Amino acid sequence: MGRIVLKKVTKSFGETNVIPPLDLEIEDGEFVVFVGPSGCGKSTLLRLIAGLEDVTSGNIEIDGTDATAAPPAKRRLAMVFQSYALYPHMTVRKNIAFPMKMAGMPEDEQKRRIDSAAKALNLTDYLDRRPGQLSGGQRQRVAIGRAIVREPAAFLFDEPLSNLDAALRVGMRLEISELHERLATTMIYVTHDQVEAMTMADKIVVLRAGHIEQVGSPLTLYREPRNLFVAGFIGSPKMNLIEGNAAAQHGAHAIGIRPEHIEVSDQSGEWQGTVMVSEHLGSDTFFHVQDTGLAETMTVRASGEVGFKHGDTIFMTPRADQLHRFGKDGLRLP
Amino acid sequence: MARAITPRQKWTFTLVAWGIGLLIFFPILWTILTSFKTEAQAIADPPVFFAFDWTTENYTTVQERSNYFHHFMNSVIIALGSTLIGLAIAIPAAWSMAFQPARRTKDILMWMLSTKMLPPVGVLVPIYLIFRDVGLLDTRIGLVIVMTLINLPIIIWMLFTYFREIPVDILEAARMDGATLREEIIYILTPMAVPGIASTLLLNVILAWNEAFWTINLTADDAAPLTAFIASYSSPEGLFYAKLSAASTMAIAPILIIGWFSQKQLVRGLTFGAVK
Amino acid sequence: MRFIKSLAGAAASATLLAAPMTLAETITIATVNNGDMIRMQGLTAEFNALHPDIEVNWVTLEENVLRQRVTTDVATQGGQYDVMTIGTYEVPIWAAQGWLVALDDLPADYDIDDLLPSIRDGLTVDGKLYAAPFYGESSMVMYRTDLFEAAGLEMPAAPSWDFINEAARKLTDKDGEIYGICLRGKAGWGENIAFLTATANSYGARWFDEEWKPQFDSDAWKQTLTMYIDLMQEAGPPGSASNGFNENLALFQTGKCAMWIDATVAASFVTNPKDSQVADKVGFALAPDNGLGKRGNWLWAWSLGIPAGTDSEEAAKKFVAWATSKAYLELVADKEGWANVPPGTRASLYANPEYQKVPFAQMTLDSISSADPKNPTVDPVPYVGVQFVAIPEFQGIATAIGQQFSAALAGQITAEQALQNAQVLAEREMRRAGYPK
Amino acid sequence: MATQHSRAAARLMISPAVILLLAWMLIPLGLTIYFSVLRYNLLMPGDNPFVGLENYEFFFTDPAFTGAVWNTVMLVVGVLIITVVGGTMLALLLNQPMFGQGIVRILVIAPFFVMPTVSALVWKNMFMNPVNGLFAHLAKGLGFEAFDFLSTVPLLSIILIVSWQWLPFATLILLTAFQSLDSEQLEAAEMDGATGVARFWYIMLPHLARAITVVILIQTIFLLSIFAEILVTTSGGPGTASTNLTYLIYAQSLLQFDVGLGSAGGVFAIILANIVAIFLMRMIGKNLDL
Repeated sequence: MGRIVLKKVTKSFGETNVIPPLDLEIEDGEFVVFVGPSGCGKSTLLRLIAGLEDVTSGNIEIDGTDATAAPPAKRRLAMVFQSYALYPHMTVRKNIAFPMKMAGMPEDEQKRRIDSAAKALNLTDYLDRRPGQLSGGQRQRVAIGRAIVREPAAFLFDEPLSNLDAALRVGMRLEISELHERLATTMIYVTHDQVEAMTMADKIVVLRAGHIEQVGSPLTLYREPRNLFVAGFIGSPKMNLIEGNAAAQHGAHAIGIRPEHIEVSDQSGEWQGTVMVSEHLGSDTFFHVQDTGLAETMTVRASGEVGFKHGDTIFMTPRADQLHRFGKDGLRLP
Repeated sequence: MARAITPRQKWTFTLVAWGIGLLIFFPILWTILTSFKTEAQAIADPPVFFAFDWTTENYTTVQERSNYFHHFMNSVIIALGSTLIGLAIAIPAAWSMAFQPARRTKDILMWMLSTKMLPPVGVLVPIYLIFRDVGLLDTRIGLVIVMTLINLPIIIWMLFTYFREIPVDILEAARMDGATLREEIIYILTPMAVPGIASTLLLNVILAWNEAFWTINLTADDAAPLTAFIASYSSPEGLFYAKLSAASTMAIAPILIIGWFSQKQLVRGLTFGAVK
Repeated sequence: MRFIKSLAGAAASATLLAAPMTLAETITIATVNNGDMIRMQGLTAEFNALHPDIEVNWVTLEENVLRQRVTTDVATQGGQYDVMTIGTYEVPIWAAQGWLVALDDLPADYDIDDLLPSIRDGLTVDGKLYAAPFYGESSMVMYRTDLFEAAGLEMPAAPSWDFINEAARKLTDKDGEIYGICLRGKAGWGENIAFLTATANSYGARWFDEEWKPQFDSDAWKQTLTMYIDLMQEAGPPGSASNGFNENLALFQTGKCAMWIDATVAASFVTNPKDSQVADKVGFALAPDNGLGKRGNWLWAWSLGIPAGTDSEEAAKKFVAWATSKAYLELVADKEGWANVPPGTRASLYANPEYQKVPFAQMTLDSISSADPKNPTVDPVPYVGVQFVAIPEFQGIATAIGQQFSAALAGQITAEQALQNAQVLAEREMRRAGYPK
Repeated sequence: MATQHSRAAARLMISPAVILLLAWMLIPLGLTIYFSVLRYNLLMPGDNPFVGLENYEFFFTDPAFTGAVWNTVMLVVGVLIITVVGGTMLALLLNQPMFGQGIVRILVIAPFFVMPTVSALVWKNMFMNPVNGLFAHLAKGLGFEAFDFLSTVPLLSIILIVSWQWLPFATLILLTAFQSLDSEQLEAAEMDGATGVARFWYIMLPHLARAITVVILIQTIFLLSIFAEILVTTSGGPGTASTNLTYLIYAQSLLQFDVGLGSAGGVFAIILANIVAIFLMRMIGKNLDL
């Protein structure tokens, strides 16, 4: 349960067209991540699905029925907000119980679900606290708990991890992934962080200015970015994009090569440049290289043992099978 | 500021502040003291501060002349009634303006506030005639209506500023959780805004309690609140300072006590969200 | 309309907003906050003993507020009051408008013929009494016998303004906080205008000539106002521009005034040892004259009237009859002594040997008798009234002019300017009102 | 959060307030405008004939008119200056560490709770009365002549009384504003070499701007229609020295019972109030980012 279909959905605020006609199918049980730079319309899209905003035109179907005009409460969706949106005047227990109370669920059933959700989320000891007394991660879990107990058709996450610190974020990422494995419920997850998208998604939807740039599994997007935008957006550090002669040699308007697909040497190579900064992460080292005559800065990833210093000359050779070629229109060339 | 100050500075501040505080409070203190004096002591020169024969006879005299509790109850009913009805009307309105702002929202708010600037004397006669025709003269319900209307803009504005501080996410969460609009307002918005609502309530009770133009002009006796009670002391009858003081003390004491006890909420209420 | 009101009442009681339910008939009485009225209020229980089925509600207000409230109510038929305290100014005007219930069926023992003729005339329109006088008053001089003695002065029974001027200056001791004379200075047609109009009469001034032309540019007014302001500046208390009857009463009672020219009704208060520090040192004299045959005393009666359209007419009449009856006088005498009965309404009171012992009784009667509302001043006038002009426009004009005179007393403008302004104001208002009619 | 649903709900929920206030404004306003073109005196019942703008002519040529406008402005501006300046200084003082701060705050806030009529009565009789008032006693005790406040400086006296009532309001709001000032800002300014005065002027005062705006807005709303204090203390006098517009209209419509004239005055006052309102709203709009 939880198949969501968007048909020719558009959204305008006054004169501003935020989402041009857009079609999207989300299969039952899928973990879909909407990713894109800020202002790309991904949150708006999520809110359209949630029913918090009206679509300007088009249809939204949930499980085969047209939900375009249904109020949020009737769509059987649960949402986890960026700010957690916990009710500050209620205890954790009451926060989690609230949707069930609104649905008029019997008390004992409510209690059963609260207990099981609390157990699953490690919240049992905090049930009688107020949100203000919890840490950020705990609040996040309460928000998730509140979403789980409804047993919704789909979960909607609106940048749920952006208010957490880096370490917590990694932990919560895992928890959400595990949750998805366990519940096998459709999840739609909005983020601007492509690492989250890559690690969690079954399917990634890359958005730019309301347009879908590409839909596909994380590895498809990584390996075969449909256009320059996706190529530049997915992957960390970013793909090196080169125009001009070097590209023309490969019969393309632009070529892209990921930092990890470049061999380095202090002797010889296809390209040559000067190391400006080297970032040692221990396992890996990133070199930011200038004066290559190709792009302003190239990023190269090498193993931790390779040691170049500021000012050293570095030689680079791209792996031919990992070279991405793009045409004048920005689209990938076969 | 974090820097420590010397005890000497602290004592200086204490003395100056207490001096000014007592000076500002003095008229009230003096009124209360005078209310326990005899009329002759009340005008004694040089004035006596504490060394007089304390008497409660003024209070007895005042009570004999007009039934204090009747007027007191009227004040309570009018002040509380108008504030509660005002809140019931203002909460939905403030919700609309805070969470569904439209292009005209700001103008509507400003317009509402500007109705507060209409000079009451300019419209007394029309209102009087209307009240006469619908039989609302000298009724508590009539005064509750007028007080509600004249304070409504302030109530709405104050609530609006509080509501705007509430993250809209939380209301959306409630909506996602299946709450209807009514449930959203009752279970989520109102409890979250309790401090703001409390201070709005307080300020408006004070304003309604002290309103003296409409309350005097639209009542005779049945619905006359304490402002009318005090009006019969507004010119002297022979020696009257002590009696005036007693009546004044009786009129202001309830609201003074309430005000003091709820100072914190009130301060918040008075700031109109201008001060974070 | 009452029906709607009771309906509203019923609806209100459902929402806890209604007044306590009462089975008795309720009448609401509007009164002034002066001593005699407050005493009447204190005697409510006595009335209830006679009429247990009538509940009495009191609305006691300061004079200006009272006047505004009752006038608004009666003119709009608001119906908030069943008995109103009004004066000789309002009664003829209101009766002519049909706003008052005629009191032509008072019980026989009320003895309407016992009312003092000048008072009764003022409350009668077309042969019908429209309000019952609660107390009547003229004005007279009250003075401190001890101070006069100490200064070697003797107050004549009928003093002239020259004497008053001289004595006042002589008696003034500003360091000792004794002021030669206290007079009304507070703006208001019932306050300074009442005093100054009566005084102007003794100087031969009038408000309007027979063509209704305002006369404030006359010499007589100039003399009056100049005399008044000079006198008050040299021998009056500070702040006299805001002193009305009640303020002056307080000053006199605390021994700050050597003389006070004001309502005869004040006599009982200044001689009451309970309130007055000078109770046993007060003498009385007629209001002063200026040798022109008119004295500067007024005539007024605070009276109880019943607005037309009240739904408790019978109960209201019962109350009015009770409060202005002979029995009421006896009741007050019984409780508070003869000196404290409301004066100036009944001939029988002044014939009562007990009352004749009261020091100010005869002087009050003489003062009242000497006032003539139909011929208030030396020259003929088109209006009735000693210290007022019984036309509806008077209140407005007099209020504005009262402010001018008060400003002159406070030293903000000169007497000439005040009179000039008064003339302009009066001409303006009379033009607006369409006089001469 | 804007669906058709919620927008419709919003319109529905704001409508009672809007309708009530609209009725409260339009019905009396309509009647007032209607009365203002009639010759309508309560004391002279009759057919109240239509007289066009005659009432306005009489209102604007009333000798007290110019003075009343001036007094209205003086009253509002005078009280605003005293309360804002006094309130700022008092708030600055109360923000310092001291013993019994809570009690001092209670003392300072008290006048705000006092009924205007009561405070006017108390000030007039027990303090400013030139014979028995406390100020008179004080002056005499020091060997001076008693000063007659209400007849010598009536408007100033009223300004003082009203300021006493509103000073607590200004102080409290400004105090809260001071307390919310980030102390690091002040420390940074101190590091930058700013003196005490400079810190007040460049750091504290700008921080207070919003609070001061609120004080000005709210007080102006109430000060424009100051009435009880004048009625009780001076009745607009001596002369018309302390008559403001509200009192002038009161005198015309309820002392002279000239409803027509009073209504013309009412219409003028309403227009004036709206001009002030628009002006204030502009200011608020800027400082309160509504």
